Amino acid sequence: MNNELPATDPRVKLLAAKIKKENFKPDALIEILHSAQNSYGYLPMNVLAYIAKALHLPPSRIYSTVTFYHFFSLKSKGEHTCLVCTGTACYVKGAQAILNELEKKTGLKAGQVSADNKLGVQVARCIGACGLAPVVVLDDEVQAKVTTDEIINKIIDKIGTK
Amino acid sequence: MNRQEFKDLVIAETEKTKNSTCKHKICICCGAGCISSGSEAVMKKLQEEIIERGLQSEVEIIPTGCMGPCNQGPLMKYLPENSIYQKVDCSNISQIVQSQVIEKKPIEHLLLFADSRERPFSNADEDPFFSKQLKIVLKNCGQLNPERIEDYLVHEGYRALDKALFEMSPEDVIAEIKQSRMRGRGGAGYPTGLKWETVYKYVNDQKYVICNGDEGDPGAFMDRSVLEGNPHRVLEGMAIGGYAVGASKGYAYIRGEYPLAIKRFEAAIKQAKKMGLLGPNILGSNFSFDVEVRIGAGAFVCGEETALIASIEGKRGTPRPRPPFPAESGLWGKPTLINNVETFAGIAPIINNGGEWYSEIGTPKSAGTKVFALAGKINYSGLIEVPMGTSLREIVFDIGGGIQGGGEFKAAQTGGPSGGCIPAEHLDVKMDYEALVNLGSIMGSGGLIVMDQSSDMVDVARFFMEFCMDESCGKCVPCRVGTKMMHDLLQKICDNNASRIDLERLEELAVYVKEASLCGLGGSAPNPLLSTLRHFRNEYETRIGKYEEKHIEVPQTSEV
Amino acid sequence: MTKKKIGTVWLGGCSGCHMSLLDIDERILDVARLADIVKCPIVDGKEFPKVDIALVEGSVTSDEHLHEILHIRKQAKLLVALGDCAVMTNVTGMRNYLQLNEVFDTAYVNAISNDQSGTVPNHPALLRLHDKVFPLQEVVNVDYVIPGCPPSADAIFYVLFEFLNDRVPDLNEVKKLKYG
Amino acid sequence: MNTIDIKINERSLKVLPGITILQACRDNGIDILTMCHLKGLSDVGACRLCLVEIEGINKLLSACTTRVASNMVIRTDTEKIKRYQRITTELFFAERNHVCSVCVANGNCELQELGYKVGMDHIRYPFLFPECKVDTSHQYFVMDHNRCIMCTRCVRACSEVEGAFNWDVKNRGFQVRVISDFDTPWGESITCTSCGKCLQACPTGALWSKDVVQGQLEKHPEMITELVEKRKLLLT
Repeated sequence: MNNELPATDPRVKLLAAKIKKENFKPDALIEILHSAQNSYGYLPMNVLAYIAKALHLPPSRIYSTVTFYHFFSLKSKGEHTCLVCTGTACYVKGAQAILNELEKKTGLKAGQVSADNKLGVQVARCIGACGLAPVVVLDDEVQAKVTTDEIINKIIDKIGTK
Repeated sequence: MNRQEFKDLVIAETEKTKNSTCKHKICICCGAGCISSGSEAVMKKLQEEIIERGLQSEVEIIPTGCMGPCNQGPLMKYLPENSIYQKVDCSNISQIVQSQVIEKKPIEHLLLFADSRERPFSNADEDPFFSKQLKIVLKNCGQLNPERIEDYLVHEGYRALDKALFEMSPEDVIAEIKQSRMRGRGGAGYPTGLKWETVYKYVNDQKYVICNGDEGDPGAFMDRSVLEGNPHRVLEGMAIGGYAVGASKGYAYIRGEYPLAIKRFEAAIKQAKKMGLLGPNILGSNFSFDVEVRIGAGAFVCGEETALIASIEGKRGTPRPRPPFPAESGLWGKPTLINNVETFAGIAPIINNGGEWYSEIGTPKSAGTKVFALAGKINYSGLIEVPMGTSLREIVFDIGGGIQGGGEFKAAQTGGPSGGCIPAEHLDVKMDYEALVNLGSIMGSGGLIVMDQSSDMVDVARFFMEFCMDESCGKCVPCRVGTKMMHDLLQKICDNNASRIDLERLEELAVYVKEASLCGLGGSAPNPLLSTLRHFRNEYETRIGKYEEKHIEVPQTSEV
Repeated sequence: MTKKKIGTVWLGGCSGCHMSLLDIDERILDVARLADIVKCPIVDGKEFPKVDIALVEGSVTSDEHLHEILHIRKQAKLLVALGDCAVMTNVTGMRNYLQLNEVFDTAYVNAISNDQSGTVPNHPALLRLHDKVFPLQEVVNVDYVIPGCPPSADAIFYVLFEFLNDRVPDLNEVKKLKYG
Repeated sequence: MNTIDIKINERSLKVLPGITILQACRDNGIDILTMCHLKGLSDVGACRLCLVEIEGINKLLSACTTRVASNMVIRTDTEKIKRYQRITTELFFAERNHVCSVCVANGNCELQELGYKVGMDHIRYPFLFPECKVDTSHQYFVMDHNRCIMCTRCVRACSEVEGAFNWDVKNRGFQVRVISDFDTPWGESITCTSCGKCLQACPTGALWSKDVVQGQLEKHPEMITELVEKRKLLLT
């Protein structure tokens, strides 16, 4: 397997520094995964292999932990992300309809990324902004009390085309 | 910093505030809700405006935590008059400064709830939204800058820790908490004092304190607001807990979905350490206590204490059977005290004012106040804190301003996916732990979603079941397979494709999953289903009736 | 006392359960004293007649099966699901986690054949397979089940004999439960 | 040694303090159903078959993880427990694709045995029919996820007895699956020692050796127990 991480990659340095900061403790696995995902946008397999080696953790343990938590993704989430909150308050205020419409317009189901990797559609189980329901998060920016048209327009602004 | 230095500092800071030339204070809500509504831009604009008018020495601008009515954000509070402006926009800043600061006249049409109340209140405390509330946990949330420890010190900050460390023994602290009759605010309502005492009694050279900030209930955001609005209060509560039970290390487990809360809490730890309010030999005493933040990674089940412990240990967040309880064998097998954010935030006031004071608030069985996250089809949604025993009607109609669009109240959902629905005929229920359990719901962490006649209760049950199905950790059979089966059956009912036998099976499964599951997630997953069955059975019957009409000639499947 | 009537039928199954039924050997005489077998796959009869006991082998895999089982349910006083396919779909259900067209393609298009024609048969006279295979109890009310692939002749005889003597059999009690 | 008094199903018993209720039952010939328990491995309380009623406790507790306490009054045979055992068994069968007739473990399967013990003649819940892989990449062994009941005995045997940590569990909810390494094919695992302990620990036909055919599989889970017992000799 020739998928070792290039040591010159700044992200690798960042990861190495984080692991060192956590004293190579296996119980810091989740913190380290958070940090890796922040710099890579997702968790590529070779990054997981690198972490396994550094923390002396079995690969299966790392994989099982990664797949347990919603936050971690093994696949690229797309350059731009559109996350629809489907928490209770948003549900009551019609989040499902927004999601359906969005899925129809983009042709992407929740969890999918467009073929050109430009846009990814996701859902969240409450981001805790219930007073502003329904809520959509576009690239880490919370859009309050949204309508589908607003979101579609903002997405078009971001990725240029439909 | 030793005790004397701490006291001097508090006095100095208090003096500084008192002697400040700033006669006007403008608080801008910088809770996550208002930030999403644009409060940061508003603050920037306000700062520019103040500089432009040369009022820097007269007006102090304070970025604060959540003020409550999040739906009306961005919110801006003018002190000392206590006028709150809603939906503040960069374009009306200049007008507000001119009128409120210079001419001392509130601008009525911009005040809180101006668009829905006949006459808005220029002193927000007189508005029923606030006047019916009693703020203990949230007391300083909308007043102080959560990123400055000095602000907290001025507001009685760390005084309770100081008192506990130097004037009370751990037994005294526990006795005080027991006397307060406070119950855990995480949902189950276990008496806090009793829990502390249990951890205290286990002899071990290493014990831990964990603050559960994995607020996973969709529809609940009180922990977020407390962590964002007053992180030091939580930290102080944890330190007092550590002192009482004999722990030297604490972990705050905060949801990854709350980056602002994490940032502010981490900053608070840093500040407290710098001042010697955390770390070795706090304030010169023998007590050492350190806190570390652990970031959750998106798993509802991690709100369950044993799952949370597994997660802090860096593993899959799967619960394990209790007993042994974490008080005996928790984090890394050591005695561990786990309390919710809101619980820890309520500790300092109890130590400062005495357990008796606290025990007199609320109902005989549930003392104190409870923070609710009010949302759904309601006019004024947001974060509120009321004494236990406040009726649902007061919360929905007096505080929440009634149903949005003049609709009809149908049900209030409490306790999120672990709770149930309270129908209109129980609007007068006095909200406390027992009353809600009697109605087939639970207090939970305090999410309160109001539904009007447009809500379909079978679909609501399906919605929550889908949540539990997705969030089940997959370890035990009843929850893993049972929630999936129940969800499929509910879907079938929603599609008018279910027979009476399906409904019977669903009910049997619900009781089974409730009783046989390993942890609280499975144990409470059927609650929304059972409570809607109890209060809105007719909606299920209607759908079954529709199926039976279609299949009149086909014999029904039945028990073999 | 009038003799009871027994009917047997074979839906989506392999006929193995009927083989096992034949394996009750000379005990069929005991059955014959109490009942007439008025319908079974080897006795020609256009329609499933009114019976006291219907033994149904196999699962519901097609529109024809569905039609038939609904009819049998009306005709039979007592409907007994015979064998694992009828009770839990068994081998016939192994296509349930695949798409129906994948199954057809595997069987007719991609399989090695003499004529290499590679088409899925599509004649109006052929039965139309459902997307999913169902065990009997998901379609109709089933009164008794005899699991097993096939159920043992002993189990089948035991159940029949008890019913014919107006007793309720209990396979569990007599340790005759068996799957596979 | 000191013993404590407990009562199980009306029988008064003297047992050693600190043992589990399950151990107390088995020591005294009281039958108790289990699936995820395997003596020698740690207990996880996941299958919920060993639930018991204890007087004064309003919850059902798993016998494998709950320790006896003096004067405990335990019931293992109430109608409710029996009903729940049957539901659990049915859910096991409905969850994956258990086709006994073509399974290597037919006739030698703990799940089948369980079905007979609880008197399950059919399954009242709709089958889920999930699409499951059969991993045949290993030189000697096969992992058939269709037959897996997620008892995790293989995972624990691999980590606790062999120390290889080849197996773990991915995902959550009903989508959990046992995985090898990074969900890599078993044959490509860099941690598996091909010791075969997981095969012995597995109660069903999910893990088996390629040299057996339908209905011919033999399992010896007690082998795991013995290994663990013999390990203790090293400490004496």
